[in-house]
Amino acid sequence: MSLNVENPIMTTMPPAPPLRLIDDLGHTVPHNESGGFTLPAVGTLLSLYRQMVIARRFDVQVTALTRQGRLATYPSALGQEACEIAAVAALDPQDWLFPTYRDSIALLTRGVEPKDILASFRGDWHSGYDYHTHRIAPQATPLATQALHAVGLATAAKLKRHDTVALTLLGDGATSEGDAHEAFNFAAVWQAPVVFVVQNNQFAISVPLDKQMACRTIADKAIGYGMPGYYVDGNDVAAMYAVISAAMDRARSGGGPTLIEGLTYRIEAHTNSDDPTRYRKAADVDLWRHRDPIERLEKYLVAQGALTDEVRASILAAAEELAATTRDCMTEQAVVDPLELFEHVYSTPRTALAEQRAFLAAELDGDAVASVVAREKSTR
Amino acid sequence: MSLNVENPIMTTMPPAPPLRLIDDLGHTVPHNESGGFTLPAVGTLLSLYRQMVIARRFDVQVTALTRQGRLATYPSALGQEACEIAAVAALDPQDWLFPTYRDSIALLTRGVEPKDILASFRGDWHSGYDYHTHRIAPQATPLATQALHAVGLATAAKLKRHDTVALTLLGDGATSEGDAHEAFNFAAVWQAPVVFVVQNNQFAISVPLDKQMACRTIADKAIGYGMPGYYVDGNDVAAMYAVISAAMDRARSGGGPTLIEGLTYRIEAHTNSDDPTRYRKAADVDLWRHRDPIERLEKYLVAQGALTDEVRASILAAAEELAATTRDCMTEQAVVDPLELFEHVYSTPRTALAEQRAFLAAELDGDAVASVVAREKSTR
Amino acid sequence: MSPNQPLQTGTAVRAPETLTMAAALNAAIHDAMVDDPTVVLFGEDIGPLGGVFRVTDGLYAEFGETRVSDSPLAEAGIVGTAIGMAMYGLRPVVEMQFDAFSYPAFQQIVSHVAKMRNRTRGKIQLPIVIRIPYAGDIGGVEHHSDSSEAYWTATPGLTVVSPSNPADAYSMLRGAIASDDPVIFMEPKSRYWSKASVALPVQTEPLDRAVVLRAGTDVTLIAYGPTVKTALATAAQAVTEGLSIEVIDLRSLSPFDDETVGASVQKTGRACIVHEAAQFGGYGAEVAARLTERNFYYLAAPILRVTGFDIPYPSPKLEEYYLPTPDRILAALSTWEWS
Amino acid sequence: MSPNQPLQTGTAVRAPETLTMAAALNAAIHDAMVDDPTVVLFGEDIGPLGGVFRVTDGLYAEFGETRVSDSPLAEAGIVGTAIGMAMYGLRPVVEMQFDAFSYPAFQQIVSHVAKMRNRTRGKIQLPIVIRIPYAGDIGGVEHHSDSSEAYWTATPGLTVVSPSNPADAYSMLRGAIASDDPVIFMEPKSRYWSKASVALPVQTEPLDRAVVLRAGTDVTLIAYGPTVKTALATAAQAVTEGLSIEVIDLRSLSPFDDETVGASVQKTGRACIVHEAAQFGGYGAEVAARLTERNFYYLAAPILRVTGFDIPYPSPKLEEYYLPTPDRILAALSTWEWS
Ligand SMILES: Cc1ncc(C[n+]2csc(CCOP(=O)(O)OP(=O)(O)O)c2C)c(N)n1
Ligand SMILES: Cc1ncc(C[n+]2csc(CCOP(=O)(O)OP(=O)(O)O)c2C)c(N)n1
Ligand SMILES: [Mg+2]
Ligand SMILES: [Mg+2]
Repeated sequence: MSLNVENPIMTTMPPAPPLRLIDDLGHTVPHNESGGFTLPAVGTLLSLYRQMVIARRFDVQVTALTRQGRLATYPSALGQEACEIAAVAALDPQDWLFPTYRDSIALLTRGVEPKDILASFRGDWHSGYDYHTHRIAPQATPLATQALHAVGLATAAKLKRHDTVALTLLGDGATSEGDAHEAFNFAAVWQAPVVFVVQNNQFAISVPLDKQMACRTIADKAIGYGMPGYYVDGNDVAAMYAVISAAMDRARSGGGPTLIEGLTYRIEAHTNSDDPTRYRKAADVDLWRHRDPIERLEKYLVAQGALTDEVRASILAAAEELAATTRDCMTEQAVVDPLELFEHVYSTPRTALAEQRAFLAAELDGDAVASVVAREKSTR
Repeated sequence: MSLNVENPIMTTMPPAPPLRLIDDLGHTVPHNESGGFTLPAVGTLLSLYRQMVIARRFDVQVTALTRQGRLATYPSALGQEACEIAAVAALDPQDWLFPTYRDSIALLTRGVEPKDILASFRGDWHSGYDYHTHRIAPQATPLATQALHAVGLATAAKLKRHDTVALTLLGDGATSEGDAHEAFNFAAVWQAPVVFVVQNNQFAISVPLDKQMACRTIADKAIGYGMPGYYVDGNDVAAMYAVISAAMDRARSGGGPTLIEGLTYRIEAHTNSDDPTRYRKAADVDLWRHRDPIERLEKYLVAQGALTDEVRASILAAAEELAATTRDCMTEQAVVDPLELFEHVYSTPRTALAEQRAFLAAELDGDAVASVVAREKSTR
Repeated sequence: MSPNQPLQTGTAVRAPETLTMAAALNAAIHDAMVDDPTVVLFGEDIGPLGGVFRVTDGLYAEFGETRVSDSPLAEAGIVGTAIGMAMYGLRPVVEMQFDAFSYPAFQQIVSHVAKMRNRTRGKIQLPIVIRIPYAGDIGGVEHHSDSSEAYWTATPGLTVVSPSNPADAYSMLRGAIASDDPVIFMEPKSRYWSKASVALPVQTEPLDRAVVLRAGTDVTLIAYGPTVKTALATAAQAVTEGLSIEVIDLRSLSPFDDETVGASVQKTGRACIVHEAAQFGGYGAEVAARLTERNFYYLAAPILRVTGFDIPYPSPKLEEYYLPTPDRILAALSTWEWS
Repeated sequence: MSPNQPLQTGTAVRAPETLTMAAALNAAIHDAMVDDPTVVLFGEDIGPLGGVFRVTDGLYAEFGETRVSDSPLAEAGIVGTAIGMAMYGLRPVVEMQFDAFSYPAFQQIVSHVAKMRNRTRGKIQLPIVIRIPYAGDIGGVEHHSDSSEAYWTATPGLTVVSPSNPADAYSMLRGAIASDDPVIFMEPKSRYWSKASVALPVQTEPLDRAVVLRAGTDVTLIAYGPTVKTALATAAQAVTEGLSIEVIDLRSLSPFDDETVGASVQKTGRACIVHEAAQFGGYGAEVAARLTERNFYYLAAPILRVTGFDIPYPSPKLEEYYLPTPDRILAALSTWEWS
């Protein structure tokens, strides 16, 4: 039964196709299928293309480094470049991004250097970039928790009458967490200038979408909060960019939050320690490889004459240069001072931590016993 | 903009009237306004009326006792009888009810004795009835937590191929908690035989609905989980009963969960320690007093000739008898043995608790010191 | 305990008046909001109602919706959004309605509030105050009388404090709001209506210090929040038995003031810690363990813990059997070998 | 430690084989499911994937979707629904993927799992096992190495256990599943791949008992889960220094086996507890406090705690500086006055 607003009974809604502007074959879709959104200018699309190519090169490089055991872990976003890059491209400098562990290429695209992105994955420290310069929160590991932080920051910006918008990235699985619900609801009630972009890559580690939720689309969830929701082809960077940009504009002009679902696919394993052969077929992955977001846009841009061999070569050169930088930053030995462990827990020094720091310092000097004795004595 | 399923953009949906079968004036509504539901038989309605009148008498009596300081606290359901009684009436004996602190009259209606209901409110113990006989879980205090228990129990019944359905009562405020979201989602994904009845009494203590959520109706939230949702006039016991019964049937026959919103009003304060004059106008309360669920049905039943003076007198007599029983159970001195404190924490005895029990026993005998010494000695 | 100082702020100095702890907390928030426009409040029922304990009474009327607002009913949501606000330069003061209702916010508190500063190498600070009315003795139904302090004190990155009287309530809450670190501010429910004469704005001891409330020579009795009153009553009662008890109000649970408490224990050689929470794994374990570690050779007897039993907090009619009393404390002390 | 007994069940007895702890846990769940049709499993990725640590490997294939299922991704949801299932006669065994990801379920665990039996005067029992892979030393990124035991041991109503070797892993998990009370079953991640030769089904000491793993005369070294290996290594190393260390594996954190541990401490007069969690408010505080209370006059020196520092668990490159080592333990012991 379809939704009938006169009759207050709501049941499963009919399947709907995701909104798209450029289809799998690189053709633009008729206006009546595009949800009223306009295709971004070719220049914009070329820039998105460039960023996607560079991002993928980074992702592939880091995955390779991880396979070599040079990083503790790395969650790849291969295949999800359209969502990641569109989200970042839609941000203004004063906006804030709230990413997850999956969104390293979003960080890269917003200007974080490879060595700073990789600080956490190679185990130097829990997080390693400058949040305020880039206006990016630490990559969140506890699922959906960052969505609430985004709502809070957006609300603070609104209270201060700044035109800052917060955009947060979430996975399909993360929407099941209570924190996602609370974030959507607080945002809608407070009319917070925040945009939720759910990358529906159809898996939460091994758990497929139909074990995660029973609704028609994730975007439908927006109805229950009273905010607009968009179900978008997450491999169409043009559509993702157009829809996210519109949502950012709405948020900035006081129109409140938006929930955007980008339907995409996680081509790689969840992380290097995952074994996807246990839970999905190679054929499915292949199917989605053929819906590649970069190839699709490439076809369009080539057809438009915007992507010449020359331009492509320069993009590939930039990508290779970045890959080299990325490799280099793994060979440089990161300096990690064990005594820094005690530095940042509190803003004001605590005696007990100072004691423990002194203990470790002495131990590092090869004089653990002496240090313990010293501490014991000092406290008598 | 209204919901358009071709266009994947969803925005605020237009206001919808709640589903009802009998209106404020006691008239039945035209079939096309009733969402396709049929008015229950007069016999059923008379029985619901009787239960509502008795329930209200109980509620008024307990509120009076609380004002006299005889109970620690009591959250009244005055004005919400249609939701409470319809929910219980729709249960089969093998079904389970998961109520909150607000739902004492639901317990009463399902056969729990006043003294057992009041055990917790007068402070004897945290909860005081027989859960398995009545198939009622303990009244939940931490909001929305019981909704998950209901989903779990319903799922267990489904795994065991029993035809047990779980019904849980929730408040409007409670739907904001993460646990409500997780319960809705687990139920929908697992197709659990569970019915969620949200009593939207428009307040969470002092917080009105528009500070709680921004959606059109709470029933709309069902869309985001892929389950049916019904927005019902919660002061129309006929409609509540019809919709809940249909949902119970659907659940029992493998059709999965349903979310039902009953729009009602909390006439009394949140509890005896609340002061509603701080946050709402007396005029609003008066407005809702005029939409009384009992009076409405009374008008209908009188017009039908089903509620004669004789029947009414017998119902009132039963109500007075219950009120007397309720008063009496507060004069009987409940026996609360302090040593029972240690009895139920674990199924198997723990040495440390046995020691503590012995300590308290000696203290009660006026020999605390000796008991401590005894314990100290025994452990040397 | 050094004499109370007037607080150095723009806040007007008032004549001494008799204040409840609830009123002192209210004044602290009020004055902090006047002094610092970045202080914002939100939580369940803290607006027009003024909170179920009326701690935020009148603030909505005075400061308006922008700075004082009722939030949707979700504790993770409250703490999670407070984190985002703090990241953007606000100083949120949020309320968990009752101790047990802070548990839905546990992940946000433990995995983010406590760890954000460390994670970001100090680049992101979270000056958040999470107010938690805690403990029992108010005839509350289940979940309304938990003592949750051990969960927070076991979490590195948090500062955990609890006042026991109106002057400290004011001064410590102002200190907590002024702190650049997140503070779990535990308010003993049973003391909300306790009164004292205070001249506001008052500044008592620093936020991280314990105070000796009553000097004594034979035993150090250590308490905080709701049990300070019990400890003082015990000391008074002990006089008739010829026992001189020194009473310490910890005030700060994390950090623990080793210096003040250690000095007292070294003097008396005997100590007992009193709290409402269950004993097993309770905060008193840390107090006993670290005092023993650091002062073992001064101790004449083991440090005792007089606490709640190892059971869930009881229903109203039974809480009197659960709560530590002066008699129970004195009975415990009498089990020591007094050579 | 008494000799291991074969378990009395319908489970077939197998020849001794070399098993990892992960495989032993897997076998325990498997055998419990064979013996008792009410045992059901669910959680994140525990189905076809077999869990991120492969503890449920093969169970989905063998028992099917009805008894082994991937749940939606929500920990409160997992524990909350397990409660409802247990109320209806099932014995759910649920997994929290990593320790820090049990925090969203905190309210369901603390306010319901721990309290349901007490609340209902024993009328509703919750035979639930909540498996929590915990602690560090696996090079995990943030939130993947927390030691959360102190949160659970501070909660009356919970039983908290942690095995340190494959035989105990099997036996204790079967005991936990068979228990009518809820059990927090803490699995030391760094020991998942440790091996031993075990003949299944094995029954080791009862679930609530500590065991002396190595006899000694000078010091009692108390450990559990991941630090048992460290303690044994310390004892071995101490021999060369002429120090005889008795090593106790607690196995059960709550209840605490006062009898076994007390007897050892009365014998040696010196004790040290070792754990990975931060020291302040950690589980070791309870161990030190209660052992001192009950055995004060046997103690030659204060009970020491060698633990993680009072900081959030560090990133992979720094965890080696955080974790207790034999050297650090021996250094600590050498600070005692050895008269
Ligand atoms: C609260 C919480 N529970 C569990 C985990 C463990 N975990 C990490 S990623 C993941 C799957 C997330 O899936 P999804 O949200 O779809 O994001 P994706 O990894 O597909 O980008 C899980 C279960 C976690 N990080 N946080
Ligand atoms: C997790 C949790 N947070 C806070 C509370 C405190 N509290 C008790 S009732 C209530 C309002 C509930 O409103 P609603 O769900 O609409 O139910 P109603 O009382 O109106 O029936 C609050 C905030 C609680 N019981 N549990
Ligand atoms: Mg995903
Ligand atoms: Mg309500």
